[in-house]
Amino acid sequence: MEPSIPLRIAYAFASLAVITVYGLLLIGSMARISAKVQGRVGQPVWQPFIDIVKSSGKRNSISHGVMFWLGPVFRLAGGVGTYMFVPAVLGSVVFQNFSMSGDLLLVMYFIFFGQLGMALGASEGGHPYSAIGVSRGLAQMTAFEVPFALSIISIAVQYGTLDITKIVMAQQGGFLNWTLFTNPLAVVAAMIAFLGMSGHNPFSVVIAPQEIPIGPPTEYQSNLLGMLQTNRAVFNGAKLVLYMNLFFGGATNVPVMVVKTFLIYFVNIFVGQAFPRFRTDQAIRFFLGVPTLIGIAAVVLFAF
Amino acid sequence: MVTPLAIFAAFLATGFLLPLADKLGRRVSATLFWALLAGFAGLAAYYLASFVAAPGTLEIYTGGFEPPLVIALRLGLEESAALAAVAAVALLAAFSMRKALHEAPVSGMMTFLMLVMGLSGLVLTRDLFNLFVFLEISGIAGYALLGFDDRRLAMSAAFKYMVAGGIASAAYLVGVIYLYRLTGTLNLDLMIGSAGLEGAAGAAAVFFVLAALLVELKPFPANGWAIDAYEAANPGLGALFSGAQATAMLFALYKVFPLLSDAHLAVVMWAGIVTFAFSNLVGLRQTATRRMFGYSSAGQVGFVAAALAFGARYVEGSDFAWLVAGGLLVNHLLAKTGLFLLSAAFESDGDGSMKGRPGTLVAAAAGVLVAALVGLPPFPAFWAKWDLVRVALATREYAFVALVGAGGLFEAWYLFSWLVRLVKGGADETPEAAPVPVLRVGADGVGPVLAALGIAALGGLSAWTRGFTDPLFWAPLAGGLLFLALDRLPGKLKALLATAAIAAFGYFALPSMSEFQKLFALMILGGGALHAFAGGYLTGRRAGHFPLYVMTVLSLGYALVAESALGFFMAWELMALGGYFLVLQGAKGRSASMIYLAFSIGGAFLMMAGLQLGGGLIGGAAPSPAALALVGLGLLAKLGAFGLHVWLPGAYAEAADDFSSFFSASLSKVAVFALMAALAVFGEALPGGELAWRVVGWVGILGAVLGALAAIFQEDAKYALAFSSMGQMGYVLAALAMRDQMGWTTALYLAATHFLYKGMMWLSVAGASLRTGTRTMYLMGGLIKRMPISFVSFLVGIIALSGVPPLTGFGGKWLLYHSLIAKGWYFEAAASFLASGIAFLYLYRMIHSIFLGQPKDEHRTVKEAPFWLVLPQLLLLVAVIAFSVFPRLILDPIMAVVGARYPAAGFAFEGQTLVSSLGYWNGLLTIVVVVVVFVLTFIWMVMNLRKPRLVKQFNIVFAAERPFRPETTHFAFDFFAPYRRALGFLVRGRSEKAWTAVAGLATSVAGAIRRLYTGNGQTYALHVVLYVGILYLFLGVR
Amino acid sequence: MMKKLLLLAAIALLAFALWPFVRDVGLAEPGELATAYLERGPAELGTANVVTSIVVSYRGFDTLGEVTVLFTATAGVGGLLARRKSGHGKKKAAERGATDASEILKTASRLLSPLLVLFGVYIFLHGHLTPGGGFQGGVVIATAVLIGLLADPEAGLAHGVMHVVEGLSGFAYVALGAVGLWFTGVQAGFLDPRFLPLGELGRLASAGAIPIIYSLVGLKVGAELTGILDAMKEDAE
Amino acid sequence: MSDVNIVTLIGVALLLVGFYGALSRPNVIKMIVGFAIADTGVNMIIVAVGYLPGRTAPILDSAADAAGAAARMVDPIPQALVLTAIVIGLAVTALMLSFAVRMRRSGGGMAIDSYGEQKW
Amino acid sequence: MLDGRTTLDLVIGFLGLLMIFAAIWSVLSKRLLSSVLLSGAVSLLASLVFLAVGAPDVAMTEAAIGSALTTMVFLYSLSRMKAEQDAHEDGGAS
Repeated sequence: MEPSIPLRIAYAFASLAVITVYGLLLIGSMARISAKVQGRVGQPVWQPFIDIVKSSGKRNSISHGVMFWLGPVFRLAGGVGTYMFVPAVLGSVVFQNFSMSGDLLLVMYFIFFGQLGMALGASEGGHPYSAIGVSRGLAQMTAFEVPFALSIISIAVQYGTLDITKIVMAQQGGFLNWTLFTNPLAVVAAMIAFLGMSGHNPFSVVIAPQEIPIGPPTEYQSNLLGMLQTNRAVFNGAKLVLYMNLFFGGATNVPVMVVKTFLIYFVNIFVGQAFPRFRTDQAIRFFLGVPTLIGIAAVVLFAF
Repeated sequence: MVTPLAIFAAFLATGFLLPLADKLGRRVSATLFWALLAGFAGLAAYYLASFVAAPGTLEIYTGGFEPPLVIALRLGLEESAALAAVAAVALLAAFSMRKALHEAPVSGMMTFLMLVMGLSGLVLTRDLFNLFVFLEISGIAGYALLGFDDRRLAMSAAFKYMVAGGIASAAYLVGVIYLYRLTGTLNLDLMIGSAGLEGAAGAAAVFFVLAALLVELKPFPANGWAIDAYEAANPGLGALFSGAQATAMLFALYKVFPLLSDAHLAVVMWAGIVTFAFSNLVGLRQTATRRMFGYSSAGQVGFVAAALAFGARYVEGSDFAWLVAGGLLVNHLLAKTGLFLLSAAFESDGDGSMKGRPGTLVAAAAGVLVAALVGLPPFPAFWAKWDLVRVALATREYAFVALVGAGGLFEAWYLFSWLVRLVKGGADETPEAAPVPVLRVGADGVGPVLAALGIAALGGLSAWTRGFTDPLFWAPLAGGLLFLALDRLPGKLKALLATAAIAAFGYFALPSMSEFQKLFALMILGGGALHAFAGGYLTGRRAGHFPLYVMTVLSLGYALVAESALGFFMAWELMALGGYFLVLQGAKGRSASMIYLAFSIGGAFLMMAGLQLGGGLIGGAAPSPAALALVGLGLLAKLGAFGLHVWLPGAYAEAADDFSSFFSASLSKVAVFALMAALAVFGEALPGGELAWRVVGWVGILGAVLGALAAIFQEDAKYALAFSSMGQMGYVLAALAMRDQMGWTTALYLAATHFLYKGMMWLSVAGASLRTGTRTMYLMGGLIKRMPISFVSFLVGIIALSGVPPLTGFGGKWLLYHSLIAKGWYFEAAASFLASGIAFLYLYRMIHSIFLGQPKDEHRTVKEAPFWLVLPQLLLLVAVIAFSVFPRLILDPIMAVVGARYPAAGFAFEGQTLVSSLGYWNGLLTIVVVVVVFVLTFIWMVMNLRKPRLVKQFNIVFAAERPFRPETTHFAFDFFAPYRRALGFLVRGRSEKAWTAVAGLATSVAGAIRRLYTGNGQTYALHVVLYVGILYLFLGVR
Repeated sequence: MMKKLLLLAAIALLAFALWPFVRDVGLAEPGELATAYLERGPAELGTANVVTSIVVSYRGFDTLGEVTVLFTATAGVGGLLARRKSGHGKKKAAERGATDASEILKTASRLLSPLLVLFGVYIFLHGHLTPGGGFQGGVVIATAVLIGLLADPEAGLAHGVMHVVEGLSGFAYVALGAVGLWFTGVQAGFLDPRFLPLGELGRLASAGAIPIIYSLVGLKVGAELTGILDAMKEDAE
Repeated sequence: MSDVNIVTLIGVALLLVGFYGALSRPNVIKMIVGFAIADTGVNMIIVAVGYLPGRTAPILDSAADAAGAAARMVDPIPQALVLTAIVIGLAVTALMLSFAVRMRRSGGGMAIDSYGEQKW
Repeated sequence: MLDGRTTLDLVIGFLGLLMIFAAIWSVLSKRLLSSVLLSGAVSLLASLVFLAVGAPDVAMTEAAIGSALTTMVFLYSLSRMKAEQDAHEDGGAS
């Protein structure tokens, strides 16, 4: 019973609303937890909601040209689009989103869409720091892509398909046949890649939040900044859902999804606290070293 | 039929009377001299015409009795052709030497006449002792002519020449007298087949005669004296030696062949081919032009002798000798004469210093002559080499073929370097710096132009006789000539005409094309027309660009529809030649074009050998792995596969901007077409079997990774795009190496989409560099405000290339990964992930450095790229968008074509969704979702955006100080410094170093060998005697 | 040292190459071509000296070529060495302090050279009867002139006369050859002497045009060799 | 084959000595002398081919003598050929000498290796 | 047993030995003049051998051209060479 087009769009909006709210809450709670770890009180959990409302409400904003506007539009469209192509919850029509338009490769490559748009917008702004930030971000991206790609290939060989829904179905029936247990090496490589992807310490040189605010968001304020912050939530949500589906058995209902994604993100943050920041070339050398070997091992395990 | 004895009577009578006539006045003797030469040429032409009409031979007996008693002459088709050649060269040489002849005492003219008579005697006589007499006449006349030059150089050279000539004639005499003693006669025809020749003495006697003739043909290493003679001689005389004397001597050698046993013929063959290879090798180190021509002449004459001997050993009937050796000889004859005359006209005294630069017509003639001499199409030597290599491979003479290839490559290198010095003046890289005056050469230019026309006509004739009669074959040449004639017209008009011409060729060629060919025709001919139109973007005449461009595109077109392997190969080499000249026309195209030429010629020779091994005909060839390997290597060189890619960045970047775009977008696709056709014809087995194909796959993937990696660190936009093209082609090669339905669909899809978006990017960069006047990226910046359309086209280009979903690029990535994983090539898939990641880097760097970031002051008033560039970009843009929205538009034809070749359905369409064993992709739905999401977000952004203020350039949040200079705030130089620290070591240019080492080895070996020519006449004589002795040992006579 | 070794090796190789001739080719009766010449020569051409018949008529084309070789060599030598004349002034022999010819030489040469010239003419007139012929006669004349030159270096040669003699005799030689081609009824051949009566063997006026041709050759060779000697001597300071 | 042709032996010996002389002595004139000797050697070899002891020169005394001439006479052909060869040898030697003189006049030394400016 | 054949060989052999000896001496001698004269002697002896072999024409030619003229040409060129030598010493124009 394929739902009709308008109904499908409505479902899409609903699913989007859920993931956005959940994403913002996730960021808020994570910020709070890391504050607690560092002995601070930390910001309230709903702080991200306040930020978005505050920046969207700004009376005027500045612009450096057409591309400068389109940057955040690309970014948010990238985030939302990525989420649209990932089936969040197995079996439920609402959360199936538009995953029928492409398989895992589409999702992997659509991640670049947002980054590309953001990079163009930032460099239109003319601020040298944004160009430096993009240069570091892209350099690091090519590095962590390798272990991630290897783990994807290993899964593709293991399950004989790149269709996310099929992968999730193959992991049903008890947590023992999650990819975590059937193909642990791939999961380790993917999780390390996820660190790089999310930009937390030790790979946070791209936006270097502690030091002077450099990197793409430097020039943006007002509603453009609001869109970027929204995207942070949606994009993280989408990535978490993807990881959940691929490696942790996916979810048959929303609460399971929330718990699993929370835990995945928690691992990410947990690791982030314990490490100083890598320089870009160190990050590159790191990713092309041990994680890649693990990825290769994962592929060898299943290929031959 | 006038008896040929009239030649001798006339020459001698005039010769004897010339001193008396000279007493009456130099005018009288000069007119007598020219009248005789012209009469002789007329007579020779008359003989040639009559024998072509009525083939047969005319035996002439002197002295009134039948042969054994008297000396017999013979005049047949071959003899009259040789006579005509001698007469033609004599006329041209005399014309070039006319000043020297008139100033010298009358004995100069007398000796010139005696030389010509001696040579015609050599051709006609059938009596061996009489051959000796004429050998002496032409020899002594040659030494005397060489001696009329007052310089000390000429004296000593003539002396060395005489010493060698003396040894040769002594050997000849001993040989002849014992031949008489053993066979009882001096007449060649009666001597053939007589019993006396069998024994050791007979073989030795024949050997001595043969050795004398060989020494006269200046074999390596016993030709030191000859090289000095060429260097010292007045170029007209040089032409006479290398053209006329060589022809007569070769003909004499050919006459003696029936006497020779197979061992003798083998000696001649190997002596000749060794001379060809090593003389040309030593030629590499020559800078003095005439000395270089000396080496080239010695090499070419050796080559003809080798061809003759080869024909005599392996091929029955004389048509091989006539077609191959004759073709090579006439090619050498005209080309060398033309080059010598050119050197006379343009160089002060042959040490390479130029008196002036030739005009367009003479420059074109010089190009034709050099191309003909090197054996490029459509000139006679090309066809001759083709047949020679075919028979050589059939008789498993592989070393012979290798030497032919090596010699040709060396000769091409130094001849084209000389041509570049001649045409673009001595200054190395900055022709503007010292504008050498263009010399209106007038009379002196006539000789070379005539020679060039002659050679072109003969090339055309030999093509016609090989059955190439369909107009498409002649289209490239006709097009080139037509546009050479139209060269005076303004550039823009020519651009339109060129587009029309290419479109017309497409219109005529399309009906006869199969689906497979149509696909590539779209890319190549469509791309050709597009870039022809873009060619109008420059103001002014663009002299020399359009003839070459049209020729290259049309030859590519013909390559698609060629039925026979020879037709395809001819188009292939023509396209390489046109490409070379176009790269040469680039501002700093000199060294890049030379490297490109070397790789093209080397690759083409490998391909020729492969095509020949594979049976030559595209249709009926039996599958043979060796043929596929060789042809494959040649194609990998043209594709710029990793390892053989050294020429690619320089050639793509240094050519004119619009040709660079065509070169990278369309021309590389012909290599893909050829690879696919080769697989269809020669079967899919490679010598190494499956492993070999896996290696080819890895070569492709490595090319992609390292190409992209190298592109990141380039500061010059065109070099970055060149390396990027190399990378993209790496993907295509890997996809081809998979040899299944999924692989080939990917390859064709990648090739087609690469053509689309790479064309846009090149043209956009062309517009940017035209407006800003520079190609270095960090000098540009902020052009989005002034050149929005170029920015959009470049943006769509990078989105498509990087594979970001909505556009066609993602289809390519999707197909690639699915076919790689399905094939089981997992690590290749991981490596291509890395490569496409890296691709992302340089794409962003280019668009940031050129269009975004800080605009420079001088670029404030820059206008948008000219309409001529923008229109093609828009067309391509529309195509990319169309294929992105409806992938089936392009995938259906591709899958139909591939389906015919590999029926197994790896990829299949279900409605709009493309399904493979591993997953699915619905292009239409993807782009709809993306667009909807984008529009919604855009509307959301516009709603919240209140009163946006457009701020000025430097109003940015900057730590403390206010930036005021765009140069300091445009971060673009060494953009990926951290990346260089991490992975820079991978692209340290190791293959460049490897290939330079190879070139260095060749030149150092050349340097070592040329130490042999010590300049001491006695040593040269010793070399001659030793050479004869060693040849005798090879003969193995007990 | 290396060159010496190579040289010996080269000579040894040459000897090895010539060895088959010395070993295998011994003495032998004249072949059937030689016997044909011996029998038909005197019969068909009426010459007593068979070698002359071969040199002048049967293989006349060789001799024509050979004369051309000499002619070209003379032109070459003349062109090379005579240039000096147009160079700078010709010093007188006396200033150069050349020793003057001794009295004996002068008188002997005055006596001897006419005799020698007469002897030379005799040789090439009887070329078809007795050994010797055009070449030998020409050389004798040349030596005659040489002796004259040695005796009195000042006596410049009449160049004009010499050139005319050389030119005309050469031209006449070729003309005779051409005549042979067109006039005789029987299968005509270039340089065929039989357009004049053969006459009786052994007499002076026999063997058709051979004596005329040979004397023309003699004149030409004589003139040319004198030319060479003259060019050589020309300005020996 | 005891009937080794003595004249050929002499000719070959002369040829070898001539070439040795021409190739060993750097003096230009000595080289030409060497070549002259070699020429004489070659002429000797040519005549040697027609050598047959006990035979007379190929010249007839009178018409009657013509009958058995072929059996008594030597082979005339090598003699005809060598005539031309000797004259050509002279022509070549004369030309070589004039070149030697002109080379000497143009400033070079007597030795051949002082004319080595054209090399490589 | 000294029949006609061997005596001729003996004569020729003797002349041949003489010629080879003269040739070797000519090649090895230091002074130019002696080597030229000796080559003339070789030609003279050669004409004798030609006479012995039964080739009068050749003998005459060899004697006249080989020994007389060639030697003369050599001597002339020798004197010309010496003349150049003097011209060089006193800085004469060349």
